[in-house]
Amino acid sequence: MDFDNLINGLDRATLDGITRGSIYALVALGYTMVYGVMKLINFAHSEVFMVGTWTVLGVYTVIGATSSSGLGMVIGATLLALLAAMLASAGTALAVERIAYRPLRKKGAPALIFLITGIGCSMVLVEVFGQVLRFFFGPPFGRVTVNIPAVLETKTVFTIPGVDLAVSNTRILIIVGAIVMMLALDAFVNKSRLGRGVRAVAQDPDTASLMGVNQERVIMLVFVLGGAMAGVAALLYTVQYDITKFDIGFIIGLKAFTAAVLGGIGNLRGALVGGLFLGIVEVYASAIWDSSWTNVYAFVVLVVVLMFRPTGILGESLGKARA
Amino acid sequence: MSQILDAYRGLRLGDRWDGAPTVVRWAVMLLVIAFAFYLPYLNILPFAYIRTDLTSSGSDWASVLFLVVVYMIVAVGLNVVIGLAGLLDLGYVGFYALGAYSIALFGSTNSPVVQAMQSKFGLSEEWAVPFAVCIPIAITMSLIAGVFLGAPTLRLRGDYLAIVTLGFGEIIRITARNLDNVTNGAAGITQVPVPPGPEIDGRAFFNTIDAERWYWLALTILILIIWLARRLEHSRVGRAWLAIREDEDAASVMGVAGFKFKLWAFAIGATLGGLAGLLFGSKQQYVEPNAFMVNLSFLFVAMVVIGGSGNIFGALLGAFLLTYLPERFREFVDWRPFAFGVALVLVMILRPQGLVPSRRRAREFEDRRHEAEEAAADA
Amino acid sequence: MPDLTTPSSANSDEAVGLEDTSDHDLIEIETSGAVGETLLEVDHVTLRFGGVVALNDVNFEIRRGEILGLIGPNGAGKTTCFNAMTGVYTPTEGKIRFKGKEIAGTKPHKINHLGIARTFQNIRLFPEMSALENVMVGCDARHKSSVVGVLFRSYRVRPTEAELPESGIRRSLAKVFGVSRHTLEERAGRRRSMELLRFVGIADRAHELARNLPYGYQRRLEIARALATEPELICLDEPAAGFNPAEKEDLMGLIRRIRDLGHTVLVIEHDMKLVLGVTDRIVVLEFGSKIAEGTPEEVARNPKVIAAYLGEPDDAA
Amino acid sequence: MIRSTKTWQAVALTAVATLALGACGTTDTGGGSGSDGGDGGDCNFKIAAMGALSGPNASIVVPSVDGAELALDQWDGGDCTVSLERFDTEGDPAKATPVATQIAGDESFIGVIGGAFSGETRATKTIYQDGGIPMISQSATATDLTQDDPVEVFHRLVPYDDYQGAAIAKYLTDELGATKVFVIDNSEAYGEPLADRVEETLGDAMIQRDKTEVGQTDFAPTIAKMESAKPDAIMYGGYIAEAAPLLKQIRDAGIDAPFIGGDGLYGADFGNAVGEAGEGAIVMCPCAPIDESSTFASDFEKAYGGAPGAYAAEGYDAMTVFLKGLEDGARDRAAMLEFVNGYTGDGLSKSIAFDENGDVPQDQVSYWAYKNNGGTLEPEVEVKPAE
Repeated sequence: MDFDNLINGLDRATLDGITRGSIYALVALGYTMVYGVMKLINFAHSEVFMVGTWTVLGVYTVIGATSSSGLGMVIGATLLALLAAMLASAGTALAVERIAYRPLRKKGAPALIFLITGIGCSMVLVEVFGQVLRFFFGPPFGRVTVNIPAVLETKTVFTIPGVDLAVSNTRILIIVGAIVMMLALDAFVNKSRLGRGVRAVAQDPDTASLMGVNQERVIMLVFVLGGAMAGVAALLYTVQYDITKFDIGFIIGLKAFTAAVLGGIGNLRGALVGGLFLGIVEVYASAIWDSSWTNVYAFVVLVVVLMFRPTGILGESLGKARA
Repeated sequence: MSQILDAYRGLRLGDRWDGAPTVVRWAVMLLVIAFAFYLPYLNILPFAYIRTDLTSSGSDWASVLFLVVVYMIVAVGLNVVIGLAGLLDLGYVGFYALGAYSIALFGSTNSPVVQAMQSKFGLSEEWAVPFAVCIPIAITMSLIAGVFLGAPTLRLRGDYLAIVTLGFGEIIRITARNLDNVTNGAAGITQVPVPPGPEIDGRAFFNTIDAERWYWLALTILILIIWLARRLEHSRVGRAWLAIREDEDAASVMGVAGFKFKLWAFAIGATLGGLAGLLFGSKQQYVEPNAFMVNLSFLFVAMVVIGGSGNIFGALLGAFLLTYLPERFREFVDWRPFAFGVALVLVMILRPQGLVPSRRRAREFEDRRHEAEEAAADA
Repeated sequence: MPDLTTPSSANSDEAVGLEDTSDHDLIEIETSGAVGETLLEVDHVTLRFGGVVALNDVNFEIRRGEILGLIGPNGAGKTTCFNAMTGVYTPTEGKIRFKGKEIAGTKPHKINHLGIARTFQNIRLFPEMSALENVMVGCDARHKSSVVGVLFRSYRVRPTEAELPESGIRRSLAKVFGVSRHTLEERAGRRRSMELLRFVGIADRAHELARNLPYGYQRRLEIARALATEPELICLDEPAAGFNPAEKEDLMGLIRRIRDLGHTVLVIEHDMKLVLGVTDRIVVLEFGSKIAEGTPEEVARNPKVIAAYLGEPDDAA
Repeated sequence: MIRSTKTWQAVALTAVATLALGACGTTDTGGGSGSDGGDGGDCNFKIAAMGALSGPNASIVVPSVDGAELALDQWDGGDCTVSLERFDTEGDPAKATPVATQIAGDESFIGVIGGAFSGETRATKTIYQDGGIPMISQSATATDLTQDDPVEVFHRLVPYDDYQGAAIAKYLTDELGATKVFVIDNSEAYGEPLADRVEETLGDAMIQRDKTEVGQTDFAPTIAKMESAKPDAIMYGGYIAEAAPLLKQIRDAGIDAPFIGGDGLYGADFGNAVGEAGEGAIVMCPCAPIDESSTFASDFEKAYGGAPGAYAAEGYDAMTVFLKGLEDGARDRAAMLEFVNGYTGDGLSKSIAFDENGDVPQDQVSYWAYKNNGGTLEPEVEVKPAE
């Protein structure tokens, strides 16, 4: 136990935690929105994120962006990768909905069945990158870690005076990007007509459909939105860590889901709060002890929070996101 | 495929079974059990094609059968939790690990716990807790863990329970991996004891070569457990679980102590998980934390659901298929996980009620389907 | 007013027909006190939700062996009062005592074990269980077999002569080793459940799923399930809702027969005719306060009650 | 009516299925433990290779099995017919036991190459011991396999972790002159004991130790500790999957101390995974660069379309030992075991002999530091820990 380490490096640890938590939060949005509307844990969402990271790699490879590219290329490649990742992830999420969930919904299957098809879909997606694509195209697909070119090179942009904390461009991108996307999504759900439909279905599906809200459309919408957010997370992730792997989604997905529950599943702002909280807790605890217990910290915090606030920090309900 | 299923459904085997005279039922049951015991020697065509050791890189048939039966015990236990009491437990591997670790920690001379006891009480280096004593230890440890986990979390709603139990499974694994001076850490514990038995051909009765003996042991335990589980199902306990699943508030007003029975379901599930883990660890004679990854929990849940949640025989079938098929088709090495995922999705979409649903669940499902259709028609 | 002791519909013909052969010993309950003494006491109870006063200083008692009616127009606080009595709400002020013991804050299943059972205004059966199983869940409330006892038949009891099996070997075995409590309870529970189904008149469909039963059967099944828990006080929440006049007549007969088994009955109803016809005493609520209490005749003459019910002439017919 | 139709369908289907399958006859399927082989002067044997042939760690195992197959292909065989059977375990001990039981129960197997990893070896070596079948591992390095509870059948061509740890420590202090080493491990059966041993050998030269996890990608807490510790070298005990993001984050944080890892990082995909951040990273391996004069590398490349990867030479050597045994006249497991126990000879990777625990003698082993140069690992210097 090394509390001094944490106290001396508190500023740094907090920044690290926020960086980590931002990505959790973005992925958590997908879990939380789907849960809010369908009361369903979409176990395949972690793979929606994974597909996004591969898309980023694909875009960089196709347009030939590397770390030595010029500024124009860097900006262009990053934006293009962002767009492509959002599209690919949203498309994957939609495909999962179509293939694994919609037929079950039509048959009125119990929630447990959705869980299993979700797990099945997750396995299929993992294996598509770990095996199927490798079989047809060879590397980089397969079961090994793949490097993604550091198109956006990490540079210190400014130093916070007083605490002497260096802030790099990638961190700024991650934190600002995550918060901007969150605010945009929040505004969309709370202000737009489509968003009202989402909230209506989340609050009471029967009444909503009586009021003329098309439930199927709303469900598609939340999968697309959740997928797009996972795509954003995927780009930010590759910017920070420069790698992807066929099974990379699993741990991120697990943590993001934990974050969603921590914040109050079904609640958009809860995802942000839960993600940041979880990220900070993990980094703090790892600073005091070490990283080999990370998941234990995460789950112990989850249990403790749920014992005192059984519906998470901010409580449930997408419908009450305004509160 | 579905045609065959429909045809068999047309036979109404369940109803005929209920209507058959007791003598016939006993005879059929004994035949099935006898056939199960004979399985390791199975050599009659066409049935012998189910053996897993027909190709040159196949795996030992009796060992596979053993694993199948161990997972069947797991499935019966998890079926109590998920199928009967309706609680979603995604951390079942935690109990399985606890069972395996209990026997390893107390029964192996290689375990730091036993070594500490040796030096503390001045015992010889050969000494370890006898196998027979390890069984109650393992059962108690899993039982306590089940209650310990259940008591604070069973008041949570279903989906919260899922993530909390999932976390529990991870905590068990990580703790086993990190506590080097208790569990030997990631290196694991070797020399896990086997059940005592007479020596044959200079080898212990339960050795690593004659896997069919292990299979028979596990099968006997499984049959015992099925018998006990059915007792529970057809008692006030089983009725209480059903009532809780149907309408917890109404059940509570009718005097059903919801929390108590849910905790019991959890504890029973935990015990069976621990027992299965104990068998696994003992046969393996080696226990290490990586054998208890989260994925295994998902596999367990998939067994129960694919087979038909709420029905013991469905759970057994699920456990059999999900353990056996990957072993039977070893030659497709790298494609197995992919095929597994595809199969999971397909089976569930085509037969959401599971392959052999309990009759009650099948009806429930029919009703829901009609409701869904009506709702769709309304909209 | 028709003669209430002579049931008129097909259902109760059957019920009566069965009644002759039925074994009331099985379903009669033992009571622990004398008729007429206070069983449940609502002692100046006030209940507020935020600024809303749902119950205002309500004060009455239920005496053992009586049929008490709790009436009032819609929104008068009947169901709130009822929920406070069954542990759903805790009173803001005042006490609710059952057999002299305070019950506020006790968990619903514990309250049931104390001896209070209820039915629901909107039927809440276990839809995927058969009628018989529904009632057996109620019987189980009084059973003592533990999980261990069920698994290993470990708790043995010496059976009485009547409980001994008839055939040879089993009989001798039971004499030597006793019979497990679980087996006896299961057997007794099944018989009692059948008897209760017969008592409420729906034994002909005992093995059907609760959800498939007709409405009237479901209402009766709820009553049977509540009776199965052997309550000293049974609370019926609008038992006649949705019934036609003939069915209401049957119900009145049933309620009396329930009392005859030894139960004390509380009926919440806004059908004045039914309440006036069947109850011994009536408590009238309006806007959360008690406005009258007394015998049906007294209440029927009470000007406050007449005023309260003028708004609802249909019910006060 | 409908019901009886369905009954008929079911009966008919069952009958057809039974007939169709029954028509295949009732000959013995050969199921059960094969009892052929081992009789008379017949020389008809199988050799098993057991390891992670699929899954994330396959790249460390497959080359060694390919190497063994190459040795078999190059062998003229005489009157013997030998085949190599590949058994996939995914590196999982639970999956390895049925495999081992199968091999041990089938007398036509006369030797086992493997287990490739320590965990599966630990789980299966008693099975092979019961079956009396000799094993030669090409890559299982856990110390306890031979030191704590040795079994007679187990042999290995690689030195155990203790020596590797000492070699890494020696490289750190002698070659790099490091005095403040930051040691990280992955909390796994491979990385942790290795790092323990490095720590032990380094003594005061280690400045701080940190533990991470398999599957981790964000190493911020570790980097923060590193920033305040200001190490002059970094040692990582773990695998490629985590080394890649770790290295990238170390370099991003502006820490340019040399980075060194154990043989868990030794693999053809190392360069590809770490990218530019891994330039100049050192990988220590108890595997000597293959003699330039040997045709092994070119033969291997011709047969498998790539340069010999991790432990290919050890795999080749293991197979060679068994084949020599057959040439020597070993016709059953006991004879083969005796032959292996007493074997001495020059192999591709080192000159081979086994001590009573099944280890190759220390002086035969050479450690090499490989440097990542533009994505490929190039031999840099040999390290002798025992001096």
